[in-house]
Amino acid sequence: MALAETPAIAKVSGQPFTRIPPDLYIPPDALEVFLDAFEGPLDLLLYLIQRQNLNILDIPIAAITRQYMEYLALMQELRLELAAEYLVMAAWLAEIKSRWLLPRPASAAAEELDPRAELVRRLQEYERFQQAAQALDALPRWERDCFPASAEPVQHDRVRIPPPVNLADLLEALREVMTRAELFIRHPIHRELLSVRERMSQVLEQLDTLRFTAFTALFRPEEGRMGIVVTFMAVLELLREALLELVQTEPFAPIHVRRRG
Amino acid sequence: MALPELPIILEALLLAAGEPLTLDRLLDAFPETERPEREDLRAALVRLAADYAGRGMELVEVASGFRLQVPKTFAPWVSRLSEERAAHYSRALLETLALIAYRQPITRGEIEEVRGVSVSSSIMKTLQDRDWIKIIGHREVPGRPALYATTRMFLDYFNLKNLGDLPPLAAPRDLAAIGAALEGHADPSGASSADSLPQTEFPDV
Amino acid sequence: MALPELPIILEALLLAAGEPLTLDRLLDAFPETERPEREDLRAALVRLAADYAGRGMELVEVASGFRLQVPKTFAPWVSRLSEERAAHYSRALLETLALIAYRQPITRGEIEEVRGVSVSSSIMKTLQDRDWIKIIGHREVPGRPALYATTRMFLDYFNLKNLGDLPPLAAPRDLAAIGAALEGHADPSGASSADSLPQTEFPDV
Repeated sequence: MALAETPAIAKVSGQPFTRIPPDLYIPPDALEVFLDAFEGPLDLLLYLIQRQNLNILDIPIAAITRQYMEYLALMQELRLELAAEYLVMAAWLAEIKSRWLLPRPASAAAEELDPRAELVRRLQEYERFQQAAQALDALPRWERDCFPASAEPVQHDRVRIPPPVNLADLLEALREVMTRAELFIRHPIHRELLSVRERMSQVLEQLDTLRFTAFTALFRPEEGRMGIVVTFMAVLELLREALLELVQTEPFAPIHVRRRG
Repeated sequence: MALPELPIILEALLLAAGEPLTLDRLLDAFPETERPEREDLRAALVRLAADYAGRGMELVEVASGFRLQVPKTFAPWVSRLSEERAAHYSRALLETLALIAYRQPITRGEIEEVRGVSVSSSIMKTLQDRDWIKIIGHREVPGRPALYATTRMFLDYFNLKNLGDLPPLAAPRDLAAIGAALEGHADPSGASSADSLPQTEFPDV
Repeated sequence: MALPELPIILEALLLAAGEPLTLDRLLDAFPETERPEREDLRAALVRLAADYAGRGMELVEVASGFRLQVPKTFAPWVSRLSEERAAHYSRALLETLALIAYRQPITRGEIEEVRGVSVSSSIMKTLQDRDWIKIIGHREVPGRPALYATTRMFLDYFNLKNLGDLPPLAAPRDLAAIGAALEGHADPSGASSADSLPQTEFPDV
């Protein structure tokens, strides 16, 4: 019990403490008490019950309530910060006490639960975990009770295990690099045999300012794809420079071209 | 030179590691061609543990594996060796930790309900900083409070292999039993059965 | 309980310390009233050292005191324990390896041409250290660049009988599909359909 362990100094806030509430079953030496060391109203209640070797199931509710109130008064007197939970408990105890003292009609007695039952349940539940906390604290704890046993290895070489690789990863890597490589594919530009400028001249020579010439007549299939492209670019360039004009009489009709005057 | 025996190799490995080693990590220390069977490894560990009876070390299995440690017996000498005092934890912290350990997953509100007081944030922070507890989810109720659970570090730290190794929690009495018991004791001064108190189930602490 | 014997206490102290302890520090671990004589301490240390013959630890005196260490005998196992497993190879390394596998023999310059960036020397070194690639000759062009190829170890690692077992590569776009198909193959060497070397199927880039 935490309170019983505390050495006997009957001083609170530097003042010797002399007045002990008459009903408190607390040895004077326990008064140094750190009243504020209670872990809450349940803890305080359990303390009061255990100090008197009472059975939780048999709480003399009137006596316990009185003691609890006196404790609260003491705490207030010492200006200890009182958590709201303590006051809630006080109200609850008062309620239980009043219900306990009221005569119960014989008929209702059978069904009605003992007004203390919920309090007992909570006290028991809390007590279980108080004990569990003590048991936990008693476990051999690392660094407090037992310690790492180690010995330095003489040799310090650290070997690195290379990471594993699977074939799927390898393929994935290849896929990525190839996809990327496609973006970098070089399009070799060969020196053109026929320059656009040269073709522009040739086209202009072919055309006349008065007569329209069929657009298709400008192209010579025997020059191949490259020749056709060059001719087309030459025509575009001539159009841009406003040296010729294209005429189409209706959609899909043949296109004709003539030199601008 | 003859190869050292398996338990001796394990001793060397555990001493050199300075941290818990799983069976798998122990097995990995052997080249594939010389890797012992798992059962042989276990048997060797058992032999080794027996060797340490009455010695300055013990072989224990905790959540993260097997480790060598200096047993509690030697704490008086060892603690004098280092200036640092092991941290002392408050009752509030231990109670909170106990609730999380035994009742996980649990919300802060549920801890507060049992303890009857609010749980300070600094306690939760200390427990998390120590890696003893972690948030493993949220309860799907308004506010979605965090659900706390203990970690493997917690088990390691308290020398436990798993949560089943925790000291047994006193059995709860259901309300009906409490009611019945109360009915039976109309007279408060009557013979109360002190032996029914839950704390008797605990080892003396 | 009887007090542990002096050598056993010393054992515990040395194990827990994790660093060399001088005679004075060892003495300090005992309460003044129980402090052993220096000669007794020395004698106990000698006894302890003898106990460790053939064990996984040895007691040595170094400049800064006495310490327990794991003898060199156990280096093969201990060093495997402390192996650091590098997490992953970089994409750059895998791409380089893939190009060497599928395009061998290949020069570093050719790899760089496909990858669009220079290949770091450390990657080539890692691959050579792992015995996955080797230099098999030089291209007879200015600078005589080395020609790289994969090794027998490479095939073994990936469970391939020969390079023909490498998944065939039709076009880059199909690699994803091949990869997906590979995931399904438990035995990569079983389902090799390509009897020609895969690099012939590469599109020219």
